[in-house]
Amino acid sequence: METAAKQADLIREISGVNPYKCMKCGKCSASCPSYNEMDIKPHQFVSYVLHEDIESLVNSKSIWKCLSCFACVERCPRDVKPGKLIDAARQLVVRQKGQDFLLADEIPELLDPDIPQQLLVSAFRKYKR
Amino acid sequence: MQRIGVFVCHCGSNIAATVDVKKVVELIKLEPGVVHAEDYQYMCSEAGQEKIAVAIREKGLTGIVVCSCSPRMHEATFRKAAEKAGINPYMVEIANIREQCSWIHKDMEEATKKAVILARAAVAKVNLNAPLKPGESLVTKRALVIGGGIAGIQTALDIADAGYEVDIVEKTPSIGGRMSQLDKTFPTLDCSACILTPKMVDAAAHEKINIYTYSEVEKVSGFVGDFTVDIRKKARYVDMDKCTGCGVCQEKCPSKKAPSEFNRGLNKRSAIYTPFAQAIPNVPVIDADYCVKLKTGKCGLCEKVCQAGAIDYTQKDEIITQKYGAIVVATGFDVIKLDKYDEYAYSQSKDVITSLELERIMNAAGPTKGHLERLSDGKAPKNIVFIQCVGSRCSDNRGKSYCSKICCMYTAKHAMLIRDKYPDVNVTVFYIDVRTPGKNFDEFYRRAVEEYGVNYIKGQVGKVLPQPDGQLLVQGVDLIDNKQIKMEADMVVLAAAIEPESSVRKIATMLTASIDTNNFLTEAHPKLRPVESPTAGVFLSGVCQGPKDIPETVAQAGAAAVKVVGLLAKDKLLTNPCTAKPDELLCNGCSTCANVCPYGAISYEDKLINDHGIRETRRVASVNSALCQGCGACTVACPSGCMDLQGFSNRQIIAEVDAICR
Amino acid sequence: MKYSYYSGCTLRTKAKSLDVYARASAKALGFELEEIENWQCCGGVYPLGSDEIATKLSSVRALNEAKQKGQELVTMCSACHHVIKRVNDDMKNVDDIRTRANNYMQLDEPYAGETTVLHFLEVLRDRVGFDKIKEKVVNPLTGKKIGAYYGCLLLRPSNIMAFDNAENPTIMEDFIRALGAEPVIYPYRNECCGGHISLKEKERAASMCNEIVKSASGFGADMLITACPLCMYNLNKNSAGDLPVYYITELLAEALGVKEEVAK
Amino acid sequence: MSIKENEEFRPKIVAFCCNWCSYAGADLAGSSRLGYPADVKIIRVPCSCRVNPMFILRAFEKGADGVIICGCHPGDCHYSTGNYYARRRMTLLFSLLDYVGVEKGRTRVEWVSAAEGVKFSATMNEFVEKIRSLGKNVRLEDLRCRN
Repeated sequence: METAAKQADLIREISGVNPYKCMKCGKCSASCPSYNEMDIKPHQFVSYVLHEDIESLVNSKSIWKCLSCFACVERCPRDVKPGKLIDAARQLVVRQKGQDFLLADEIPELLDPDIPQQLLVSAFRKYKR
Repeated sequence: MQRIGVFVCHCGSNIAATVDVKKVVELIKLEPGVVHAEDYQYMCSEAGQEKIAVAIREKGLTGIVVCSCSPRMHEATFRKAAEKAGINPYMVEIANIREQCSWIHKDMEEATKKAVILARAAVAKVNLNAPLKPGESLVTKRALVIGGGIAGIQTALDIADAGYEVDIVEKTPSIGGRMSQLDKTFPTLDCSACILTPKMVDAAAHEKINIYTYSEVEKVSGFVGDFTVDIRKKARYVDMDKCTGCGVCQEKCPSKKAPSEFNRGLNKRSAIYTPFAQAIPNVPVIDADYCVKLKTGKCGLCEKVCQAGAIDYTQKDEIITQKYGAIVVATGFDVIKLDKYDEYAYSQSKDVITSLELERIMNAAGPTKGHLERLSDGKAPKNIVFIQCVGSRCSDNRGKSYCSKICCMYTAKHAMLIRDKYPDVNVTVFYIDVRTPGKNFDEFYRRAVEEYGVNYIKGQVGKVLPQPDGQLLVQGVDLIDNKQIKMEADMVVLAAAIEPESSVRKIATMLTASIDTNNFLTEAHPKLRPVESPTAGVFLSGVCQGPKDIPETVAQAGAAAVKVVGLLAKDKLLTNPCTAKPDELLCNGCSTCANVCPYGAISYEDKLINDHGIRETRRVASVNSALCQGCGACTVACPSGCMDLQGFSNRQIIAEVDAICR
Repeated sequence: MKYSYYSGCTLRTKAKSLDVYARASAKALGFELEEIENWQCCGGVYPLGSDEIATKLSSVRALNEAKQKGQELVTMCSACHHVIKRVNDDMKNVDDIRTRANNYMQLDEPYAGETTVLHFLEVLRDRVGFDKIKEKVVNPLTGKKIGAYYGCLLLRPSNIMAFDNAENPTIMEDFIRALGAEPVIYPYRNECCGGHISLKEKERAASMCNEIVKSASGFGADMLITACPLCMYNLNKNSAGDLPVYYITELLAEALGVKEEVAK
Repeated sequence: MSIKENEEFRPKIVAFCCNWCSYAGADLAGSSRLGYPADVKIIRVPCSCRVNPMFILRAFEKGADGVIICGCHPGDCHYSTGNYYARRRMTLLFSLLDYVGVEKGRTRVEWVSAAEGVKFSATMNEFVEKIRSLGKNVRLEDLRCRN
């Protein structure tokens, strides 16, 4: 495991987000449809990155709960766009072997005959490497 | 050869901490023409200036270079000091080693090297300086105030009380401005009209004040002390001298579909109208876009009912040309358009309103006669949500980067007034920060919380979702409880950002006054000259310079007035001697320079020229130094290179270039 | 008028009707959708990471092929549109991504975002014109009250998608009006249907879809339309099923009188 | 030129700033402590239209590696139209300079208002970076001027 500072840098780099621009208004969390599912809330992602607590972020369930609906990206008044941070934290996880949120074994029972390919493709992208 | 003295300022540690001033002194002594160099803690202090005077006397200096802060700070100071000590003030040049050196560089060696180069450039320039003598121009003892809101009214009153003539130009039919639209004012809850109307009346009654309403500034020329301004007096279609202000025409007018500007479009007004009951002047105007008579030729009802015979459908716009010594911009503000904030459903629901609209709803003369009710169905609201910072403090491309300053306070005011008058209404305020720096401001806000039970929630609203039953579902966040909130409201009030009135850009361009990226007018110095524009003779009053509340606006209005009075009290002004000057021997009379001159300062005359013994009459350029502002456009345009700018001559600038590239 | 057309994986299988009605309607409106050869799946979600290049390449291939043909690239599925439009923006404006993607691709001439990406609805609005469509309607859907469901991907982020006002869009409503029906405006039309989470978290998708349907029917809609197969699936599978959901193209084909032809 | 030499290359850059907007913008950059390389030296002129093409040629002749002219934003000129003259003159001059081998990147016109300290500093950083990447200017320099 790299140092926390390095990981924070990596998240900033992957996401392209400058967390220093945040003014802590909370509009991201006010807009988030997955807010209640998340243990670390969208606005907290920004301050966790600032405080370089990446450990908590990669272990949070929030990274699997984000829908990538871009409501926080659209409405952020400071151009911080926390959704990109959440996705970057998820990337850090799926890029490590064996960290998939979706296991091949569990797929068959999740399927039904009407599932569009698009759903499977998207879910693979979001949950697996 | 000049005898130049160089004075290097430490500016306390501002310069000396990054620039090795002793080294600068030591190296600059080696420059040609430099006969004296020294450093001192504060060159601008009296002791510092005395050092310059002593050196001038003892070393017979003919030119001075001061290495210090920006010439925009202290050039005038050092010129005065030199003049007092007996040399021409234009023999002084400044090397800016603070703003453009010590403050932006960290490495001492590098900064010192640069400081020496800047000093050398200044020395090279002074070597070629020539004494200049400013001309004189007369001051027109009359001021123009653009904008008739509280800022403009106060400025005009203060100037007029000092005994000078003032004209107010206001583009709407009445003076009063935004303040006249407010119901109550913070932090004392005074009725806005009660404190504004007497001032409006004073202004109208003042023998030194002349008010042009329904008028706009169309053209400005000239310069400090001597501006010439064209004012367009728009056709009112009502004779101001005959009208008695009885109001019958407005009652009888059959066209009542125009949105009322005064009530922010929340209700309608007639085509012939005065914006509000206390309007000054109390003379209506006819809105040509809605008047049936002006559009179709039929109707004419107002003319028939007017007993004074004041209606005149044939009136035309009129241009008034007037001379002024000083101009004050007091154009004020408007709230931003909310089309980029549709997540708050402003355009989708009538019950989502701006604070200024709430101001009209709360006002007894407003569209609901002061009853707090929903605009959609007229029902009394039970739950009201206020959303702060709508479009303020946004660094995305949707809103404004600045804090609008007044919203925290007016929202506390609204919340308090509603809770006071309607104790069963729940009021919730979503805020990012509550900013209350001002006398009795924080106490005011705390009263809203502690005595009136207003529910302040730290957090923003993400979206307002109108429901089929007419309720508004407000989805926000409480950052203290760390909870997402969904609450129903009957009304949502948006604290929309304020921005400079849209016409200000046009006015600033006419005045050649600088304007920032947010369309606020720039002040000559952000701290020390906050009511003056960098353009001489142009002054700033009110929100056109930056967001302000009423007390601040009134204070600035007074300050601007003092500056105007200080200017008008002078009979004559010294003109800038850095004007263009042709070399008649080289001029071939081609007129190129006259064509590029924005001031019409260049004319041609037939003159007897002695060209190395050959005497002949030639057509040569002649610069009127009273008109020339010294931009230098002509100097570059001149094909024969005969035109030069005094104080910034070709040779001087080239000497600077050479010194920098050496 | 010919456009390059990127149908995407779902339109060849589960969402065939979205595709065939689009082609039939295009024909009736006088333009042709020419499917690009050898297209590859866009991946369904736009790879947000600034260092992800490989996952963006299938879009670049499609974009480059349209460029070669000198055609505008038309998409239909919201997800494909979102991915391809954003990758195109990256290729145009992000130096690093452009350079690295081109290093992979080894094209004769580097691709730098030259292609214009249009969603089918944008073709209808900006190229054909809703007025023209109105003229061509033979079976106006008079009396139908239709709620447009936009979802997320077409609208956000609006600075890149530039599709419509992300918070108060009008394109689908104008489309509905052009077909002779009455649009129903409801605030959940740009809320998320749950997207990919319906694979693992059915109940959440269900609660989100039910909110959408409840709001639309509360405002009087008797059907919903969408451009996205996944939204379609979620709204059908995971809501109480109070409102029928149609693809935009099916209604278009019906109004233009070409639906029967397709059925044959 | 080796990489090491390139790192040590400190260009000579002349910036002409109009008194009303850009010079004030530079002052604001200074009072806001927004740094830029010491390679930039500012010459104050009343207006960008005072900048004679001759001055720019002279700068290159004397060994400057880049020249930048800053004025008020279009429409905001203190003298109404000066910056328009500057823009037209410099467009012509820069293409001529490009033709004789002084790359376009070595010359620039930028509008900076009195309120844009941030922009002034950013512009200067960018410009210096550009000149550093271009290296020493070898065209037009009068070799007799070399020390």
